[in-house]
Amino acid sequence: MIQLYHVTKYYGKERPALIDISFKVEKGEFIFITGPSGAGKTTLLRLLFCEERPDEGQILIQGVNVVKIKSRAVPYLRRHIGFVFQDFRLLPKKTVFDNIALTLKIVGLAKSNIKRRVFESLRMVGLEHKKDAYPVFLSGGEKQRVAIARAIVNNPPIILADEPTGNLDSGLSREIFGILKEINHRGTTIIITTHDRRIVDEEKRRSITLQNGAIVNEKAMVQSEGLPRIAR
Amino acid sequence: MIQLYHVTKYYGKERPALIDISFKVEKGEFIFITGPSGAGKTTLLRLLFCEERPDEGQILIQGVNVVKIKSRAVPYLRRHIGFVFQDFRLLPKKTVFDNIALTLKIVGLAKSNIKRRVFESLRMVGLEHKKDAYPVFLSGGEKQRVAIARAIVNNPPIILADEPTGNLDSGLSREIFGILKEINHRGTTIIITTHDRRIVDEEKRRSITLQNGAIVNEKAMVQSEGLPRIAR
Amino acid sequence: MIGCYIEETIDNLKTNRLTAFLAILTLSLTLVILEIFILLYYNLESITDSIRSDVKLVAFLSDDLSQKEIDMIKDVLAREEGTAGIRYVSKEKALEEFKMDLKDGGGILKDVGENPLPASFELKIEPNFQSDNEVMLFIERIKGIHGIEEISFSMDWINNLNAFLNFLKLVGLFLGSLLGAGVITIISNTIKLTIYSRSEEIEIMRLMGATNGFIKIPFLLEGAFMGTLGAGISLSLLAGIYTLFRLNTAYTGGFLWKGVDLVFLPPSTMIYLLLLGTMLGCLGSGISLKRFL
Amino acid sequence: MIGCYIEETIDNLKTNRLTAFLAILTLSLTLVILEIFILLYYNLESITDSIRSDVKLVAFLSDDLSQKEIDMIKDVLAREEGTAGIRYVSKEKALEEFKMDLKDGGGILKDVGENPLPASFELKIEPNFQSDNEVMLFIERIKGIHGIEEISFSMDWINNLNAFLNFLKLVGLFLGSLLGAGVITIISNTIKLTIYSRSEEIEIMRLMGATNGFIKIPFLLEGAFMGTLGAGISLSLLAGIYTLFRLNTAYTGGFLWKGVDLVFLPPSTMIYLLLLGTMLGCLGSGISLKRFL
Ligand SMILES: Nc1ncnc2c1ncn2[C@@H]1O[C@H](COP(=O)(O)OP(=O)(O)OP(=O)(O)O)[C@@H](O)[C@H]1O
Ligand SMILES: Nc1ncnc2c1ncn2[C@@H]1O[C@H](COP(=O)(O)OP(=O)(O)OP(=O)(O)O)[C@@H](O)[C@H]1O
Ligand SMILES: [Mg+2]
Ligand SMILES: [Mg+2]
Repeated sequence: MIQLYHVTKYYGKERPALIDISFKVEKGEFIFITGPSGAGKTTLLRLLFCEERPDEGQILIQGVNVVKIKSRAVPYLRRHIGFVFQDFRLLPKKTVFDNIALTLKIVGLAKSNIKRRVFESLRMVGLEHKKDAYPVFLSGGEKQRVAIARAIVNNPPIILADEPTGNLDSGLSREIFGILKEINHRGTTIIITTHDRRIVDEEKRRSITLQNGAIVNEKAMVQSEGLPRIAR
Repeated sequence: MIQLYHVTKYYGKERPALIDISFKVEKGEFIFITGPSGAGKTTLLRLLFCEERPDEGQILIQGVNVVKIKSRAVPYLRRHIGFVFQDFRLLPKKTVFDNIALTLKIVGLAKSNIKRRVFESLRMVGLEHKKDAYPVFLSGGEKQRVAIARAIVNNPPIILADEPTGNLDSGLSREIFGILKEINHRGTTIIITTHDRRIVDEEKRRSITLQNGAIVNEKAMVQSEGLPRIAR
Repeated sequence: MIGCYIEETIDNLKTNRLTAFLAILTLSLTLVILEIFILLYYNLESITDSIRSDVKLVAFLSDDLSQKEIDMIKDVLAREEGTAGIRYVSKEKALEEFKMDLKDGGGILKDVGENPLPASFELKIEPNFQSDNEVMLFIERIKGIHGIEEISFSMDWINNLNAFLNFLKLVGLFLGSLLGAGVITIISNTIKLTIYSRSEEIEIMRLMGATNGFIKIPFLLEGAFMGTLGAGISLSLLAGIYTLFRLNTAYTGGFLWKGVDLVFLPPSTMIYLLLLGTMLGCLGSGISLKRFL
Repeated sequence: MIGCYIEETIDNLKTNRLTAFLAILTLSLTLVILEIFILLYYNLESITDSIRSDVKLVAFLSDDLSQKEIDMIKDVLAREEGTAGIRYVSKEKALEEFKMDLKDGGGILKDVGENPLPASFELKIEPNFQSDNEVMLFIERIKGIHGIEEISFSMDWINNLNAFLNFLKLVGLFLGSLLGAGVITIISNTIKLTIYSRSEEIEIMRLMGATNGFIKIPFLLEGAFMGTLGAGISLSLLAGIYTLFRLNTAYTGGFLWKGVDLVFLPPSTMIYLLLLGTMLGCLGSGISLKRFL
């Protein structure tokens, strides 16, 4: 599903943000990427999302080498990936509803369908009552949940979530992970970054730990359905 | 130092964001405000910071009723409060250094002093090497640390920190709490909101729990230097 | 699909109504300046035309021509290319008019024995034959006609006036093109400023997987709408100014060139201006978007 | 403290250089339009003046005056208020000039026994006595002088030209004020657009405990700088246009009114325009900031 080969990324000429990263994620996997602040977690997701291009190495997503695709093709790739941004990236001048609906409008869904699916995903994150609010009027946790709702509304085959529960209390976090696990069960590949080791320990999933841009630790799924999968 | 009397705050005509909140914070205290997403934690801090005015009730800060002060006086109040915003609120077009220096420029500090103090506070949060970076080029945790550095640079008598470690790994969190505790030891009053009960449990400080805008639980300092203080 | 874009455009205009308002206002005002200029130029043209049709050429005749000869000369002159009108002035008429020109009914002209003035034909010249060169060629051509003694063409002040009007028109064309360039720049700048303030929006749309077309089209429609509306408002403003001005001048009256009335822009020009607005708006958006897409 | 503000202003201009550039460009172009207009008006004024000084009044004299009487009349006329110049035209000179007016050296005027034309004084009238009313009063005053038979004042076309020029000037004043209002609006709009895109910045500064003054002053300085620079650039553009135009017209030559040369704006007007720019920039910033502070 997703494969990285010796990926290196520099910002400027300083120390690279990612050094020689290689790993593989199978279809339907649910993996964590952890590491301290500034380790390169967000950068890694941004590479998968074609927001940045790596300086070295190759990245394959569903068999496509995204390092080499034309910029015209990028939008179509992104429609297959739901991204929960660490800083939410909600459109400030659109309501919660319109923010989520935008993803569906972009792929050209019919209006009636859009409405139904937006409500469904808002219900999942428990924010139906905020559908007409503008992002500035939401609390931190509410914004984060809107970002999650937007990422899942289009049923993408891949979800990349950058610290999706950083602003949520443990109760809500558990709920959100519940939703993500359910989506994962239906076959969606999910990659979640978090700085919180405790979540990773609790969830007992496969995890990759970054530090200063390099993989320092890789742990197979502790409680796996089949065999532990390590692909490196 | 800080006293709230029956404070109520409505946004629009819906359910209030805060209902009948009363508590007291002594000079030099270090207290937590916890509660789930949307409980009203940020709203409470915004009231103390005069970013919003309460619909009912009174708020006294250092003997001044901030509900009644003229808007001309607000800037001078704010200079006595260091605020770590949940969404960081860094100036996007200024470097890390200039973002932090701004607080000192506003109070009219001399240039040489500004430089020394900004470096000092950057060193505290471990971001000296990022002083010339612009906020968009920082990772989530780095932005948060800049926000913290900015809040403490002016040695304010009061620090209000809204989820100051939401984007930091546990190691860094502990460091930041260490810094805040040190500042607290020098006499600074500190109020921290967090959705993470574990931090509160670990720190064993006085805490106020909000839910749906009301105080549902108040816990005195578990490991107090003197007597447990409950002011309600 | 188109419906979706239009909806999006309307939404965008609503949420950014303040900026849109400022932009449209700037557009209208800028365009109205250009339009006032065009209107002035247009009126100058029509004034020049009406003045020019006053230009006359006088062919003085020998005293010894028969009526038949005179008629023949008239025929020849009338057929001449460039002749717009012809009038016969007999010797008697000439004296009469000369006396009247002297403002006291000719009382000063005492003791004139015989009438010293010759008969003449006054010729009106067609507008496109009124340049100095054309007139000279015209004179060359009719000079040889038997019976024409002398040709007078005292268009000194007309020449001066024409020179002045031509000068004004030259200034007009020169400034008009500068103005046009300025107006285009101002409008595209204004639209750029409105778009730069929305770069975040564009960035997020791209992250959501929107194609460049999906992002662009509402902006282009918005630009087109603002441009067209701006042009429309500017034309209304122009009409208002024109009416106001005409009312005021009609009241104080009489300083307009005789018989010359102010005219408004013809419908075709108005349509061109509307299209210019649409195009500028669209283009301004398109160019500004290049920075982001 | 002032140093800090200026530093801040320079910083802001640097970080927002693209918007600042667009704004300054818009400002310059808008102002140059106004300035071209002022320049035209100014030149129109000077052309009108020089044309007016050509206006002449002719006092025809009786044939039976002695040289002494003629000298006396000359004295009286020369002392008359409003006389700018006086020239004696004898009977012989009059006939000569009349013949020349007929363009063939007078060949048409055959058989003129005695010279029928009277001697006359041609009077130049001072510019501020050239209105219809003033001229009539002037004529009234000199009418009674013994020896003056008739006064002729055939200023028909001058009247027309003056009417036309007056009309142009009226149009100018009318449009000038409209243009002025338009320019002010465009400039303040442009500055508003640049400030709206920085509302986040202003909000954060307020949260940092900045007083309104601290936030405002750099913006005001920025506005003043952009306005002044814009006005400066517009004046340079105007000078460029003026030079270009003069070079071109000098080359093609001769269609300018005789003896009238194009003039540039006087230094005082330029200083006023610079100050106008500064003021508009400052005011535009100030007004836009009201929304945020
Ligand atoms: N656009 C950029 N330009 C330059 N440097 C960048 C840019 N984005 C990130 N960096 C730097 O690269 C490093 C890795 O950043 P990244 O955002 O990937 O970290 P992270 O693991 O997501 O951290 P956090 O947990 O704090 O979000 C950081 O030091 C950051 O300052
Ligand atoms: N400016 C506003 N206008 C309207 N409603 C608001 C505004 N700010 C906050 N709210 C609403 O008030 C409630 C409390 O918000 P607040 O930001 O105080 O929550 P919080 O406790 O900080 O939550 P979180 O942990 O998610 O940050 C939320 O439901 C939020 O949507
Ligand atoms: Mg990150
Ligand atoms: Mg909050």
